[in-house]
Amino acid sequence: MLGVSLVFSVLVDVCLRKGIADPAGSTIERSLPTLGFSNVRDVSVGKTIRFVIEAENEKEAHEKVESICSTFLTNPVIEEAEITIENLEQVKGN
Amino acid sequence: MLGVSLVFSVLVDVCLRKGIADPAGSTIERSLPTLGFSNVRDVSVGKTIRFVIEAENEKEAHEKVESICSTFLTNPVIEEAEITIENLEQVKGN
Amino acid sequence: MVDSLHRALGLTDEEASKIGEILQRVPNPLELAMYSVMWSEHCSYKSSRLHLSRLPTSAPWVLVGPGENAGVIDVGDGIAVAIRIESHNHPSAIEPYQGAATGVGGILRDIFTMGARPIALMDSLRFGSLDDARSCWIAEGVVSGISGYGNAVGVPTVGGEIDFDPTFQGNPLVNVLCLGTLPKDRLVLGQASGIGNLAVLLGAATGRDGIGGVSVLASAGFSDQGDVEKRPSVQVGDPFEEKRLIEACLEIFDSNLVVGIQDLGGAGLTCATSETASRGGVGMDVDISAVPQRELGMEAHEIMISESQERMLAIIEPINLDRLFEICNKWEVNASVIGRVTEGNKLRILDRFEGNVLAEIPASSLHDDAPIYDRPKKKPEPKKSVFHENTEVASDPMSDLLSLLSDPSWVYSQYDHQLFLNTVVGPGHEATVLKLRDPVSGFDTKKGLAITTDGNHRWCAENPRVGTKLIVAEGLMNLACVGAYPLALVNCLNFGNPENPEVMWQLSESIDGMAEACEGFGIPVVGGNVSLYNESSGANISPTPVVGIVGKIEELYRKPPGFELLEGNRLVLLGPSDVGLGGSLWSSLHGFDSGELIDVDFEIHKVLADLVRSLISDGTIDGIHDLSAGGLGVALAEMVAKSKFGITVARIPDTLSLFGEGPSRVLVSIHPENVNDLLSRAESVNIPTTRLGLVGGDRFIVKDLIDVPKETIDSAFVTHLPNALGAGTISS
Amino acid sequence: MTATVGVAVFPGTNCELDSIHAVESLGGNGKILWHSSKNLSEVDAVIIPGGFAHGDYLRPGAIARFSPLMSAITDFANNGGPVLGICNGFQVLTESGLLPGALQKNKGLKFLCKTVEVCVETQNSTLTRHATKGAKLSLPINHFEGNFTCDHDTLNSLLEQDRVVLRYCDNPNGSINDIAGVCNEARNVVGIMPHPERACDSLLGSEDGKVLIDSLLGLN
Ligand SMILES: Nc1ncnc2c1ncn2[C@@H]1O[C@H](COP(=O)(O)OP(=O)(O)O)[C@@H](O)[C@H]1O
Ligand SMILES: [Mg+2]
Repeated sequence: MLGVSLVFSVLVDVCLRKGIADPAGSTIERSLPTLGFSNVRDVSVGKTIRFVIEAENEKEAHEKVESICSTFLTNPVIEEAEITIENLEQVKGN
Repeated sequence: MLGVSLVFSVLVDVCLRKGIADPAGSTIERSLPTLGFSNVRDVSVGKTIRFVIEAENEKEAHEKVESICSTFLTNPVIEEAEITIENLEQVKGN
Repeated sequence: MVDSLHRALGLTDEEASKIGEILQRVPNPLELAMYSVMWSEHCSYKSSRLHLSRLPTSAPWVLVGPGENAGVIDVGDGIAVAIRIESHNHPSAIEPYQGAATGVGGILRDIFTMGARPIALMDSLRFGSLDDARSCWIAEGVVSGISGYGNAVGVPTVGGEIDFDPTFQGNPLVNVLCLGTLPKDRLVLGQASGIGNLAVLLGAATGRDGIGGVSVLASAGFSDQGDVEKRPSVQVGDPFEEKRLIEACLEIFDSNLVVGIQDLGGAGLTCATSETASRGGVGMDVDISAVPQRELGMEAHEIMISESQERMLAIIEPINLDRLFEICNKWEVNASVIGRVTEGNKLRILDRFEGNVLAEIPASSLHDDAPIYDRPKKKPEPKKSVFHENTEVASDPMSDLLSLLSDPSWVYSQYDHQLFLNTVVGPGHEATVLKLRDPVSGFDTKKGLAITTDGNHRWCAENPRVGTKLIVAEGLMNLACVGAYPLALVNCLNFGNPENPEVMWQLSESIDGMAEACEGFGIPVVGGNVSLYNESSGANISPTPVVGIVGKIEELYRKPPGFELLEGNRLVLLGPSDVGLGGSLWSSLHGFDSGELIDVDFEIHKVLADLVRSLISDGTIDGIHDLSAGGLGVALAEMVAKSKFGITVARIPDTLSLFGEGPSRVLVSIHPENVNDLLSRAESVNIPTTRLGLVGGDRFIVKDLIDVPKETIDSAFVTHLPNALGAGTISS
Repeated sequence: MTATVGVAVFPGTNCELDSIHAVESLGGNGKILWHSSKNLSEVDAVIIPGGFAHGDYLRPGAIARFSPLMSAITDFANNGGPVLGICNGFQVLTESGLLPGALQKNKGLKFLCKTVEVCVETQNSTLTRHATKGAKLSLPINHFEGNFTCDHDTLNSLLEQDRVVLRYCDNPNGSINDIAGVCNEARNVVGIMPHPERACDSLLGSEDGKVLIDSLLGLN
């Protein structure tokens, strides 16, 4: 690849969609009082995927990440993802 | 409980400690090129736990969450957590 | 809008007017919703019921036949076995992990509902071809889902099948079988009786899961807001909840606390309440407000048809309520009294006990009055690309063989298949063999249960009647190869759109084939499941009946011989040499979709199975493999891949004899000293034999056709699935 | 005298009856210990068996370790009582700090159920007293989170103190140093990923687990 490419750091924050059962969250919630922690509710568990990606520009980075997200990292039928992208530095292409 | 208590929304972002191998991250990293996604690296996978907690004040909320985190939500041998707390609203105690 | 509400719910105009006649008034939307789910194809079997009645279902050892949650048979020693198979095809197509996981959860509930402890799962899986990325994603997800749920719920997955074919692209088949054991005198049935008895809902809270089509109600006047968000209908499985539910229910049965019990599956509470009431010939009042809800503001219809997982409905006498609560507390299982058994036959849905009546329906009308359709059938035109045995094909037997090999251990190494210390022969062999132990004391009877699942869409596409006979025959022979005789069969009929006359013809033919075979072999059908509308982008799948057969081994003192070959062994083929390439694995590799399919002769097949069982029980042979998809070539290669030695065989002159498929053929590996005994025993019952060659060396040699190092065979076998689906094992 | 082995049961545990079966087939006495009970009452050894305590939600063992039973087992262990954690039991022991390190997801990111070879690395533990150092045992594994990990200092002290009990001959899950099982400093608490209770019957494929359970029972 010729030209200058940019390096982005990406955070994908994946949650279950609203209304989808969350067994992990509710199990944690149920066990908290017996561990001595009261007044905690609405526990939900999600996952994060962090990585570094190279792209020509921010727009391309976004498109790439969105496609990775919807085809591979999440199943939109049950999950929702929030994507945060940050430009890290510029690297010289070779 | 008497007195006014506050409601906080909490996000606990759990990552593997530096130096601990991340099998999930490296599996994703390995499979991305075969799916047609190049130029992705340093993939790491973490988890999030979100919940709502009641406390007298922000300081108490922080202390509670930190204690839940270190004794329960993370395993300090391999994980570390970043905590974000937000004041949601005020509720009347009964 | 209200006029066409029934249509939006999937009811035809005739069905809607029939409901009007039953109620003798206009049904309200809640009632319509309840009928629409109960009269759906999935719950009512309206297209298949007529045909299913042709299956033979009785035998002296059958305790419960089709119609209950699971079939139950008497296996002696005071022990009964409950067995059932079910599909979860459509949910698995959109969310493979959860679709498969909840499929496992559902079939488990069918088994412990009968009072049995589930001790074994089997999965029969079919996906689009391995070069299609989405099919691979589905396959990976489904296997992980079965692994994730089955392992965590603590029931071993002890066998199954996996196949790939473009016909399943976009519409995978995920069929799961479960087997449980119970003390024969503890059979529990799904019925309510005893006026004043209580209906107690056990397990998970009810959310808006699986509401799917009925969500139209929300926009059709039930809710004032016009902008009701489109709700995802995917269900998420919670194996931990199910594990506690199993333990709690079994303890409740042990304490004799229930009158009846019913799992909540398709159509949720509507089905469970109406089914228990109508089976018991009683009515029931249901208090909607007593149902624990996972989400705020759920409507009555949502509560009544939600398919939230991990729930059971127990019918108990009020006097036992405290004991029941105690056991549920111990297992941290929620229990709420949501209904009362009433006189008469009405299922009434109330906003609270003694409150407003939201719906009032004759309970049995939801089942017994469901429509039965005799849909039109039409035999399809014969296909064009008929393959003649003399057609020239540019093919190389060696590369053909290598591409037909596939080791399913990629699948089953992800499943706990050893839990409960019963698994004598696990996945990866002809049939699974489990120790038969007393379900209460754990006492080892020194007898065994054998189970197998079999399907073959290639044969059935060729000829659904003959193809179905062949899969029953194969299941029977698989059992014989581990020394077992068959006791009962369950089936899952996976077909396309029944409104298509050709699909209907396939279904009807297949059922006739199954009936013929079950009668011919004397195997009762004790349960089944029909999955229709398996189609994607307008194309129906090939007809795919899947059968599960359970059998018994009278003396289980040693492990039956497997695929393993011992050095110096002789290889002998038992059975007729008639084979064809119609519907064969080899033909599908080369893109032929027609040819000759050899029918099974029940008498020869039974005689061969008897012979095989006797060879197993007296230890005459060292290794055995029945010939199935891929024919002799694939069977030989699989045996080599599972052993330490190569082979040299002859008398296989051509592609047809190497890859042709036909019933009643078994390959055995035997010590040279025992060969004459084998040959004379076969001759005495008129079973033809062919001496093929011997075991030894490190090459795979089929004279004049193939000569390769054994490692080539081994590596083609073991790398096939990992290469396509992701290794799973560590690679540095 | 017959040894009585207490077998811990949390909601979600599933290998408890198998463990009792193995113990009893070797002449011991098996006894269920319910997670909410506060004392062990008269047991000679404890097994924390395999399964999915509390569904393995959050992390395997994370919830189980807070149970009253685990406090009692901790006291028992601190007083020198023999404790064996098998699979999920090993995870519970690391979570509760009775054993060092942690068990992560398998490197291949798949659940693995198969029989593997492990090597006995020390005879100096409550589980391997009757085994032979260097012996190879054929034992089933059955886990998703079996990839043992710890920091360098911990690894060094495990090695220096001869506390690696079993090692994989062909590492299936990526565990550090091929570790399949470790013991505590006092050598009475042992955690292993393989399932010896599944290898006590030749009809089921292997009897190599007997020597381990025998050691725990103190018989031979
Ligand atoms: N999806 C699966 N899950 C578990 N076991 C499987 C699966 N697929 C295949 N197996 C096991 O692999 C073995 C061979 O399967 P298969 O090739 O379908 O056998 P056959 O053709 O003789 O019926 C069987 O013992 C079966 O139990
Ligand atoms: Mg077969």
